[in-house]
Amino acid sequence: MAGNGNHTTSLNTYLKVYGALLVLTVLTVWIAQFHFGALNTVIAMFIATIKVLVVMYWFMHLNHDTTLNKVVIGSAFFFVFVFFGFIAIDVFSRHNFSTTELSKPQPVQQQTTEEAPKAE
Amino acid sequence: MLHMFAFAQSYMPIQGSTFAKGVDSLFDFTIWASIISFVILIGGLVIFVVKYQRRSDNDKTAYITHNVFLEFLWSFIPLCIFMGIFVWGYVLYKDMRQFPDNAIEVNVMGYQWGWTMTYSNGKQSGNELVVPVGKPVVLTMTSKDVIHSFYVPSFRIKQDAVPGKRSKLWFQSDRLGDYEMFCTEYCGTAHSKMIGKVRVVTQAEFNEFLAKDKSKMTLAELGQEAFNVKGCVACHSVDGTVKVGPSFKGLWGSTVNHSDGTTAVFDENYARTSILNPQEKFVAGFANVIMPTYQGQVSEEEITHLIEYIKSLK
Amino acid sequence: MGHAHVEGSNYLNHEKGLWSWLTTLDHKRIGILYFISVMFFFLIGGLFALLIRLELMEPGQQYISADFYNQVMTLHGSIMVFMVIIPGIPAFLGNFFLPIMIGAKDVAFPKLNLLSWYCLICGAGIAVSALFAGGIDTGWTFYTPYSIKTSTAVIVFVLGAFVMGFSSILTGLNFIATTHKLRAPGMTMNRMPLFVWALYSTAIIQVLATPVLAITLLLLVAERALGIGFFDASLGGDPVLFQHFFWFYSHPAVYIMILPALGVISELIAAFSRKTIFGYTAIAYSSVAIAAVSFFVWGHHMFVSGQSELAGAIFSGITMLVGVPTAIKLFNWVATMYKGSIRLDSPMLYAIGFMFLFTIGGVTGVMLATMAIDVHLHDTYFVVAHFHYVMVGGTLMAIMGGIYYWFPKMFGYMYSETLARLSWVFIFMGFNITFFPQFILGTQGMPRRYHDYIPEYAWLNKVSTFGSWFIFAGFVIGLISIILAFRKKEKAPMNPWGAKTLEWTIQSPPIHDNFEKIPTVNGGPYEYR
Amino acid sequence: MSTARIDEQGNKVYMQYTDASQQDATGKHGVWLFLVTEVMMFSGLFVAYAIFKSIYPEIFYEGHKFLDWRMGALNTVVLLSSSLTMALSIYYVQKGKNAVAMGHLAFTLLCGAAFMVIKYFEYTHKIHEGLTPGHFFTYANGETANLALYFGIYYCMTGLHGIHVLTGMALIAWVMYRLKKGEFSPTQYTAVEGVGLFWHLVDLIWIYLFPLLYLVS
Repeated sequence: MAGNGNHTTSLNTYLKVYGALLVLTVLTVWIAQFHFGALNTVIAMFIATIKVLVVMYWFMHLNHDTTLNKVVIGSAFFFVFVFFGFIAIDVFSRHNFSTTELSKPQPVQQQTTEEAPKAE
Repeated sequence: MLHMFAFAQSYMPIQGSTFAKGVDSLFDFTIWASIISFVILIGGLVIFVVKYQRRSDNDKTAYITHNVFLEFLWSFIPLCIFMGIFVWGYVLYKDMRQFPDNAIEVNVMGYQWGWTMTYSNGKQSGNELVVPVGKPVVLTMTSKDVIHSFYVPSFRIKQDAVPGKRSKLWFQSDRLGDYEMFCTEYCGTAHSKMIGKVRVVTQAEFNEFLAKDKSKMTLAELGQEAFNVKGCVACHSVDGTVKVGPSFKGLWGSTVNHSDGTTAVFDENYARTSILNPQEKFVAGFANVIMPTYQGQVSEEEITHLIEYIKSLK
Repeated sequence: MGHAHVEGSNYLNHEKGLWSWLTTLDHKRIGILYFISVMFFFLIGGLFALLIRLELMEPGQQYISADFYNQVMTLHGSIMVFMVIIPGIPAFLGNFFLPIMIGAKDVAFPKLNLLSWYCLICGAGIAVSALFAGGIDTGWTFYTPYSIKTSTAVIVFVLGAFVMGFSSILTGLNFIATTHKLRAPGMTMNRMPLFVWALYSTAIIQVLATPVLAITLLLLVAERALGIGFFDASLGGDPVLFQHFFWFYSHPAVYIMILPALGVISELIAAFSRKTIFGYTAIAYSSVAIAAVSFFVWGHHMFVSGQSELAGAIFSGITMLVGVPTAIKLFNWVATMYKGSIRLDSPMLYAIGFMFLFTIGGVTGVMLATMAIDVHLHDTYFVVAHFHYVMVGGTLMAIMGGIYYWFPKMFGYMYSETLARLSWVFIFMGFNITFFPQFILGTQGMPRRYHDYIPEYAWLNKVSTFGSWFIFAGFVIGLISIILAFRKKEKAPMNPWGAKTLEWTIQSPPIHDNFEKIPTVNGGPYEYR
Repeated sequence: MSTARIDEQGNKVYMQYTDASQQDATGKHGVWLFLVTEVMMFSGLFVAYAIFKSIYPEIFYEGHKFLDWRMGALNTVVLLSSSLTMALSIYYVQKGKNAVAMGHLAFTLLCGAAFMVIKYFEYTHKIHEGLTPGHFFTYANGETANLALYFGIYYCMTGLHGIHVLTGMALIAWVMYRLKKGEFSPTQYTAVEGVGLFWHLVDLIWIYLFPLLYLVS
């Protein structure tokens, strides 16, 4: 038939994917309350990337799509990474993280109570 | 003609700093590498154009599509030459970023449209950097408003003065004399007027310059120093030429006519108001020139010094 | 397939009236619309260039004040970059010939193609309206914090550039979709003409890099309007971050400007040497390689702007890599001419002029990529000479060569050969007189964007101004040669140069649907046996 | 104008395409290329976020306390469900059940509206507290010096994302209008799929935005 990608994803695959996304969202929120320092952002990004890949693969039908479209969207994310990477090489190698005179805050080290994630 | 390109010194500014020799020899190498590759490429082109002129419209031409060895040659050799130039360039650049410890510290403040140098003992000089010969000098630079760039062609050094950031630059000059100094980062109306001098003097003269405390200077001399340090020099000239604002030559006691038709005699009070509140009256022809107010930046003594200095400019 | 084709009808007389032009979806007509608008903007930008050179003839202030000079310098830069040289070859010659060269009836999305032209015109309109709202004096790079503090109409001009950015994105998007999906049967990727390869690589850059300019300009507007403090040091931001954002787009943008020109030159060298191109795959893939590596090198604009030494070394090293594919192309062209049968018609003259000037532009680029030399030469007239050698000596020579090469096909008339060659002589000679002295001025330390200079530089600046009059004369002669061609209406044969690519197999000017029947391709684009 | 013809399966095929499947594949390829430009545009904001968060971690730590993570989580669920119903609407158009597809599209539109309403409350709450962007920032007792920078990033990111949600909603309304006119059939629904891809992208961006802005630690 002339429809593009003439195989359709079944209904319950969609529902299973939706369920997985909700679970991952709860996981993101739950994991945010623990203290891993800078690692927190890395974990949050990792889970978010999994969710993004899930949405792209099933909801956006990349599973039945030509490799061309996969390469296209893959190159976008690659160049975002290049964009950040090279700026990070510059900024992190000339920025002394000890003293930033513009935002001299008194360090926020009050005792970290185990409140709801909102406090983190 | 060959001499023209033979060696960089023939057209580059005089080698004023220790970096200059290294940079010039690298520049010579790239110039000669370029000339040779240019001659090979364009020479080959000209030979083929002359040799293979079209005789008739249905000439048979050879069907050559590629030659892997040749193609490897003219990609690998340029790569090696480029990488060699890169490494050499990086090595020289590294020296420019290795700040010696026993150097003379000078703070440079760029502002719209001038430079103020502050030496270690608090002495200031405007648009003029005085340094002793043979000693390393480290400039710690920043800017009051927009990005400026401190550039001394003879020393082959340049560094941006970025607001909100301290940027450093060092050089050592082994040659007495005055060298041109420019601002190379576009910064507005008088970007091309932000020109100054770097004076390389003997150690004795340098000490005397530093020690020249204010007490023995006449009021007019103090006025001249304030004229430079406070930045008046950026827009007002002392030799009659119009820069951004009117010139100070022969101004004292003259009647000034304003853009709104009124006139006034240039005396002490007129000078004071035009320094502290320049927007009040505009000299004819300068109605759209915005002179920033110096309220709170110029003390009363400095105003008297400036007045004496203007008086001295017959 | 399509309506019956009436004898003597072509895309020009297919429909009549201004409205049919303003709402056309035919890629050929949209190419002509771009041709007229780009040439118009080029005339304005050129006049500003003459004004700059006139002012710089002697030291001191002759004709225009410093503020006015800063505005003229900014307008010359912005008009030439955003309105002439970025849309120049892709949107004019590319729009016209890409579909024909790959055997398609039109680009993939004709409506987007027309929208792209309207984006350019509306963007240019907004940008020009900035003139009446106080002008703009930030230089075409809009560096902060100056572009935040200045009182000129930066927001209006930046929004104009933002809208023009979409014109480039839509053209790029169209070309990638067309090249991938609408090729004629038998036209594999390795049988596409090299001009199509060049446009394809340019389209990749246009799609990937231009959106970053869009966000940078939006942030600049937000910075000026709301003071969000990203790029303003006093609010915690970092002016060098703006330079990173700006150059992430702008260095790939200079490859948007040069890659199509490299494509045109490959066509001209092959056609006028009547010889199959040497190293087809090398040239094709070096276009894509340049497009890819161009995203890793932007930091070589910022060696002295406060960038760290490590980042500078990485950027300088990778910039050297970009030089290699460019050198490969030049050597392959010269190898193509070996044992060819060369005819020095005006397009070929422009191609040879291109190679002469682009080589000088290229080697001076390598010098500027070297860190130690760039410290001395950054923001001096050496840089001005370098990018004019690459842009005027490169892209504009290729545009003139492309116009003369495809003029018989586009309009069906021959142009006068002598006038075209005369315009080449003037442009080539005038160009070298104008810009070679600027190399020397640069080594002597004359800074860029100076309204006035110290007397030591006076003599070379005077010579440079003489040269600029010859360039102007050259382009005027070129314009006359085209106007005369329309007046004389001397009928052009279907294939005046004996070239082998697809556009020479159809009538000139082509019919509305390009081909009566889509051809099946069974050979390469340069089969000169 | 470019003429289109109706081919044997009743699909409208434009002149430059040989058949409907080439037309649909090119259409989808074009939408993916457009999504690349969207990703590159948002990359500017994400890079600015990453750089400023690494330079001023304490500003972001203090800034995120003003954000209610529950509203953010709710918005994430709203957008995820709208993505589901969007995908289902395509599923039903493929099955030819246009009425059900119309219902799903309407639900997606509803979710978009809900998202904007929640954002509206968040914005008004902040502006009321004086946390307005840039030099309108009147919140006095911020511990860190440049709290306005965090809110500069917050407003830029969520603002630009909000504009894209509104554009997505307008596109869905346009597709619903065409669906009602019966332009789509199981063999031709590229427009629905294109708008679906755009809507999923808008959801993707929020998936990244939510942890970065709301769950800082």
